[in-house]
Amino acid sequence: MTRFAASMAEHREELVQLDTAIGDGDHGTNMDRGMRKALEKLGAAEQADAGAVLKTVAMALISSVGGAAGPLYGTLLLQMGTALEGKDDVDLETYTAAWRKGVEGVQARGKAEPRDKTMVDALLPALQALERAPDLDSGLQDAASAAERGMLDTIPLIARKGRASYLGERSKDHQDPGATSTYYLCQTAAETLAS
Amino acid sequence: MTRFAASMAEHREELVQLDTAIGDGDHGTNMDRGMRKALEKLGAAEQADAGAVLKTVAMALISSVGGAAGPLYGTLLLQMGTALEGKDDVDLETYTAAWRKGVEGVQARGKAEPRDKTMVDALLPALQALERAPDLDSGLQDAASAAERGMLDTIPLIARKGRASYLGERSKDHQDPGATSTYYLCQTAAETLAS
Amino acid sequence: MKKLINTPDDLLRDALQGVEAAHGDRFRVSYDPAYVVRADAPVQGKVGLVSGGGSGHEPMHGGFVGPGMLDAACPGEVFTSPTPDQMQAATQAVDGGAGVLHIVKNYTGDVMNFDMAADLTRADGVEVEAVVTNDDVAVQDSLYTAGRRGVGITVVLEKIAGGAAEDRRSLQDVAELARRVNANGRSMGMALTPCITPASGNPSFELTEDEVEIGIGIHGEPGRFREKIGPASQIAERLMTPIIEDLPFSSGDRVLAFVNGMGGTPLIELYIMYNEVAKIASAHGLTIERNLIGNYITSLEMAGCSITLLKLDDEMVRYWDAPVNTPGLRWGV
Amino acid sequence: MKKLINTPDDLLRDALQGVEAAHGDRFRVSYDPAYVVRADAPVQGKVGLVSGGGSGHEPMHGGFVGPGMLDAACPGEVFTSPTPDQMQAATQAVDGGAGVLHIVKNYTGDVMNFDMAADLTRADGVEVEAVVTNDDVAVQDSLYTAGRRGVGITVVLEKIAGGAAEDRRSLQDVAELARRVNANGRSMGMALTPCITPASGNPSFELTEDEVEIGIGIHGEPGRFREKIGPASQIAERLMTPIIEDLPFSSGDRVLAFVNGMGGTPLIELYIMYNEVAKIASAHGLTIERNLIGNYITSLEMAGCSITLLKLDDEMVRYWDAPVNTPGLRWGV
Ligand SMILES: Nc1ncnc2c1ncn2[C@@H]1O[C@H](COP(=O)(O)OP(=O)(O)O)[C@@H](O)[C@H]1O
Ligand SMILES: Nc1ncnc2c1ncn2[C@@H]1O[C@H](COP(=O)(O)OP(=O)(O)O)[C@@H](O)[C@H]1O
Ligand SMILES: [Mg+2]
Ligand SMILES: [Mg+2]
Ligand SMILES: [Mg+2]
Ligand SMILES: [Mg+2]
Repeated sequence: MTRFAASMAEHREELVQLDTAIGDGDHGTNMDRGMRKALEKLGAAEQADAGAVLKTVAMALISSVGGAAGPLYGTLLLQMGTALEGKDDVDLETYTAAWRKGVEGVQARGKAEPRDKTMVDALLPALQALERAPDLDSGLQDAASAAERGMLDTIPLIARKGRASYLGERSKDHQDPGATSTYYLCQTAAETLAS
Repeated sequence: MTRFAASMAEHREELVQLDTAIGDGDHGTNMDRGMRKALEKLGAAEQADAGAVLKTVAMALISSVGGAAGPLYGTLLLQMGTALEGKDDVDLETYTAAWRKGVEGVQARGKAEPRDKTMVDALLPALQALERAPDLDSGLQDAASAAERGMLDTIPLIARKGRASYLGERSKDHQDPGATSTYYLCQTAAETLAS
Repeated sequence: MKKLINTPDDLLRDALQGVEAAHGDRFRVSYDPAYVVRADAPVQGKVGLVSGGGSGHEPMHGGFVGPGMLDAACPGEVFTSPTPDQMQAATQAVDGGAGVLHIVKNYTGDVMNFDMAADLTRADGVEVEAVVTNDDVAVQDSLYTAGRRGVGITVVLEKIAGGAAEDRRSLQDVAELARRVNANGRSMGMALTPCITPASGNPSFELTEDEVEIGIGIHGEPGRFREKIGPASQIAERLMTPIIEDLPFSSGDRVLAFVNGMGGTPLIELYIMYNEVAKIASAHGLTIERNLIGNYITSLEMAGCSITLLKLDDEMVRYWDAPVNTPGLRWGV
Repeated sequence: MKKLINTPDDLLRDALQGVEAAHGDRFRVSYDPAYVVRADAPVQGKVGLVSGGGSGHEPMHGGFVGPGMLDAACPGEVFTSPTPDQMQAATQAVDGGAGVLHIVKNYTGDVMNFDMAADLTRADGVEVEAVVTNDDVAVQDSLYTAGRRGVGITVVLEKIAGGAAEDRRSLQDVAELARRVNANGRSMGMALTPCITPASGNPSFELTEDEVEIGIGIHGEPGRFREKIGPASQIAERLMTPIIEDLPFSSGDRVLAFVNGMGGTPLIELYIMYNEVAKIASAHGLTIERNLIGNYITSLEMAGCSITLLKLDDEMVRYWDAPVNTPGLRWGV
């Protein structure tokens, strides 16, 4: 978690810039605020397992991020947390299943389809990478690379969900901020396991 | 009158710039609006003599210039008009007497002393020039030159009356807009008689 | 960026403290979770009205809390939807047994957060309805977007629904009336300058010295198109034409006309705009029966304005005219 | 310069037409000479209140015309005093036989034009008194200047004198109360940005991206000094200290605190400033019994604020609380 928070703090400005271009300029600040709040909450309470940790983080994000990203990342982690609850050892299979639950939750809440230029365009490729991976370690690496490709692939798209959709054609040639924060989170997850 | 109006229209921007530096930036617009209104009023009515013309112009200025300049120039011309009333032929003596009345009116209304950085600093030197002059023609020329010197002499002064006085020391090194418009009016008067 | 704030991080807390210091006689202020609620809440037997949204649009919504309008408002960070826990707490604080209406502007974040809050609050046993405003005709092709944004009609709806709730109408009645107001209202906005959020410190878009942006939202989002600035009459035409064509408004309609400042535009300019709006309305045979002119749903210090037209019926007029006593709108009391 | 106007020359006429279109039910509007008068004027037996001044400070003064406040207002061109014929006509229109009070802000132009108008009106047989406001502590050495400027207290005075006039107090009483309000009120303002008059098209002064100007007037006049921008708490201190020391205000005093926006500052920042003002007042033992927060005496689109403190007595509180029904201030009706 400390690393996730550090990653969001590090990329705060970049996410703000991306969101200023096609949104309202708050994505970086929102994610940074949420992650700091999550750290605080985690510090305050002992956590039973990975599932409990994720659920605490999810609740912290939901009650502090706001905007579109709050409910979406909140839902992602809440669903993942529920799937991992009581699991002592997280292997590729359980992790992939949890990620699948999470992405389904995001799509249920936000109704975004692939290529709508949202975080879903990074979340789904990551899921597919996990599904094809031989083990957890390379799964996380592949997921991060897939999320990065997904993120870059949002650049030419016309947004059809979220605030960027108001821009129509003018949303082209900009990278989606939500897909970008998803990539940074996947990347941090991969680095964390590796170290 | 047409020439006075033309002179104010021509110098409108300059007076606005001077008033922006130490006032509120409206002196040029105010004078221009007033002169146009005066022309309108003069066109509408036959005038008996110079006195009647000046009084009509004074009333037009009073009811259209506003700000400090409206009542002051209005008073100047109203007093001059009263002094010239019924006079068919204006000679140096009557003109000087009228100008004296006008300047006294301005000082009574605005309570400005010499070196307060106001139009009085151009009006008074012009009066003194008239008092020393051999004839009307050179009197008007000398008055214009004296007003110009008076105007330039306002530059180093600290304003003690009007809006510029709020600036205290910061009003130094700026030429007073009201003294400037007075100079242009004196200059126009001299040119008009000469032609 | 120059603003009268201490730090961007403390902005919301400092502003809420100012609201409490100024209006402690009429409001209770909660800081965590953040919401403002009228001092006499919950009013037994009255439908509670809760709204909320990102900050930076003041006086909306906090300035509209009080008898005859909202019961509570949840402020988010600047331009960021508030969170479900705020809405849940506010909803509980105003529940007088007759149910609670959530008034939500149609933005992905606001809708999702209010959805989650409604789920939570229903689980607590409170009857909750939501009405979503989406009056911004600048958003075209709403099928392929997140839908039209909720803008100016939100203010008008909060007033009219507030009147109906104060009149002890049922939750269903108030919600139905609120939806009718939204369905009959249309808005469009424009900007002369962008705004700067305290967190980013940068303008939301760039305009040159002679350009205006037509069709902007209230979050510094760029608009439909930009063009060289024209006279007020032309700008009014640019906003009124899409509004009138969209509903459509037609000759003989009675309307409420709302000329709203985006925050940085002098009131005298809004009256000049209103004059042009009145001329255009009259040319289309519309009768302006009620009007509202001023800064009510703003976008920080953005210069510009929006126009909202609402096709009126008798019930709307009655509740628009009903007494209201809030810092932002006040009459009849 | 980008403004929502047609041309600078038509600005005043267009705005007055907008006012008439919007408020024709409560105002009569005269165009030549230009003034706005409440529809039921003259009110027999009531002292008439007339104010006026340059435009660009809206809602002051036109927005304060109505029952409980002004009877008429005379708008000049932007930042230019109106002319005696306007004031004379307005005075006659509101003369209900009990005399008329002129409320004049202390600027050379305003004072001279109102003086001429009072002379003219007295010649018409109307009893006229004038009260001149001069509450701006930013002007030092007032012996060597045109004296202190009339700023924020003018709004407060118009409300309190309006309450007294509505209560059928005599011209002498209303004038005496008005002078007491002015004598017990102090203000100071600051700017984050200059403003641009439509006629000049240029900023009234230049500030860099991190400078503020302290002690400005309401006409874009530069202030006492400029400095690097600090937090809201520091800015509040810069304005409050000279105000409190000047009267002086001392521990135990009851005050009205007025945080006024200069036109281009978001309301949320004014609440942040109010929070700082309340802290400083309380540290000095002052009790804020009444407050007013918003854009009431503005300087076109200038960003910044001013603070006004008024030392209250019971009569002032009573007439401050009295009903008022104007576009700019409204309560109790
Ligand atoms: N309906 C949606 N489904 C999935 N993701 C979405 C949806 N709407 C927006 N997003 C994501 O949220 C991001 C914006 O988040 P953020 O800036 O925090 O919220 P807001 O748009 O409310 O300011 C977008 O870049 C996009 O990736
Ligand atoms: N008390 C006064 N006596 C004489 N002249 C004055 C006085 N006050 C101001 N003025 C003159 O008026 C000029 C400003 O006129 P103007 O800009 O039209 O009025 P305002 O200051 O009301 O905007 C000053 O430059 C000065 O010459
Ligand atoms: Mg955003
Ligand atoms: Mg001037
Ligand atoms: Mg947002
Ligand atoms: Mg002026």
